[in-house]
Amino acid sequence: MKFEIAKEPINIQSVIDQVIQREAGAITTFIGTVRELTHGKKTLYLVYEAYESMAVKKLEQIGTEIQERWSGADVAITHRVGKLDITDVAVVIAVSTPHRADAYEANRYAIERIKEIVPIWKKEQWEDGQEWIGNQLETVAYPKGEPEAKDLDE
Amino acid sequence: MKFEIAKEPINIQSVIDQVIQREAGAITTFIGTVRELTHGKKTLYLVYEAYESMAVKKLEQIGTEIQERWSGADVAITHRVGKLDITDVAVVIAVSTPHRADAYEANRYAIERIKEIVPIWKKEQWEDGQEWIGNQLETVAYPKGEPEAKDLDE
Amino acid sequence: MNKLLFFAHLKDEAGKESITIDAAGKNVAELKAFVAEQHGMTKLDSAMTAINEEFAEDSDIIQEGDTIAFIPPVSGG
Amino acid sequence: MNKLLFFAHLKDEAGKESITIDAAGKNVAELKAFVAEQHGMTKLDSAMTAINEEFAEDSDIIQEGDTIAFIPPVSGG
Repeated sequence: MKFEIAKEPINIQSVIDQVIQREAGAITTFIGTVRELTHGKKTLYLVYEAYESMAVKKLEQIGTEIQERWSGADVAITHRVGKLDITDVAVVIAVSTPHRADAYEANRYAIERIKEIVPIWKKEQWEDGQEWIGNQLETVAYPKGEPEAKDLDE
Repeated sequence: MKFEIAKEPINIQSVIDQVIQREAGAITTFIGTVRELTHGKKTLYLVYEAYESMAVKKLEQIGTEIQERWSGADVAITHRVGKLDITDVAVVIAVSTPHRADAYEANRYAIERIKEIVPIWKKEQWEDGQEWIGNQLETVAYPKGEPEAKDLDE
Repeated sequence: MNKLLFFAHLKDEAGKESITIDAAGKNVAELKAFVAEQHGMTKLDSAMTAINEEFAEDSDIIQEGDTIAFIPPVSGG
Repeated sequence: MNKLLFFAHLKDEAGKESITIDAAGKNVAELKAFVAEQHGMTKLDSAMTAINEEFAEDSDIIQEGDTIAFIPPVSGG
């Protein structure tokens, strides 16, 4: 499956394999990993949760958007859910295109869109507590009906 | 080895493994593959040749340049040489950074620098001939796909 | 009837993943206000709403059988 | 003595990967002109030159024992 929510560790090569095409000269991958320190605060582990059926649809939508914007692009995305330790892989995005500039741009577009429209949430576990990330802006409803860039975590 | 010229197929995961770090939230990879069509012309296969010892030094230099420009970046690059078929992987660049924007930018920097300073050359084999690529600035390529009398050593 | 789904901190606040109520005829804004009051949920305002897995507007009307999900700001990736 | 290395189309033109000559005292430009004439090589002009695996300038002087490589425009990646 090109767009998938996974409960087990992601096989990066399998994601890449899905975008191999004879017309492509470039494949980019983005691998999101669990970072230990954010703003100096130590993360012990993360828990990701997804609205799985909708998340898959939204990943597919991102794939369609990319193919509309970047001619000849092929896209595969797997996002993991569950408990992830430091350096574990949370998401793999693979994009192939005929020329390399497009492969970078389209890949970057995919991760930004994931952070906007795909119903996946992470809970950070620190030494002194835990929190669902993404809910810091509780006064912000979505005037456009969808999250905008300024609503998002970096 | 983080910077390598390989004679056998590249294991992408092994290149990625070399840049995993607890401080990184993002890993990008660029995978250069052999494309069948360029400007409508069909490539049968490529042959890559390197000045191997210098190529490794220049890959290392690119890694150093990236670490100077992008704080916390880690870099690994493997370039393959020899005969490569369509969809075969010619180069894998993996870059890890704390934040994702840097991982894309630093990776893009690496491939552009490879195309500037690393002594590696590719020869394209078409149905009707072959040519070393990169000498387009010469007045004499092999317009008929084969060396003509005037092109031959005397 | 309509199934209502809660995720992330909304699930924690609701104390459950889902509830089933009859929401047909209400628009999204009305449903949110209703659920917030009936279930003591304080953080629905910042959530988006999906009807049958597509993002919905405050003015969209719930139909019989629709599945409604309250989507806090997402943080995947 | 000095080893001179040829790559890609320069290797094809030279018909060999390397030659050994005494180039000490010549600068890079002089060496290129010498090799072009002595070995009938027509495409050295567009090549860069490396001395001991570092790119060199036309004015750099070859030392005894240096390895010289003629580097056509690269096309890796």
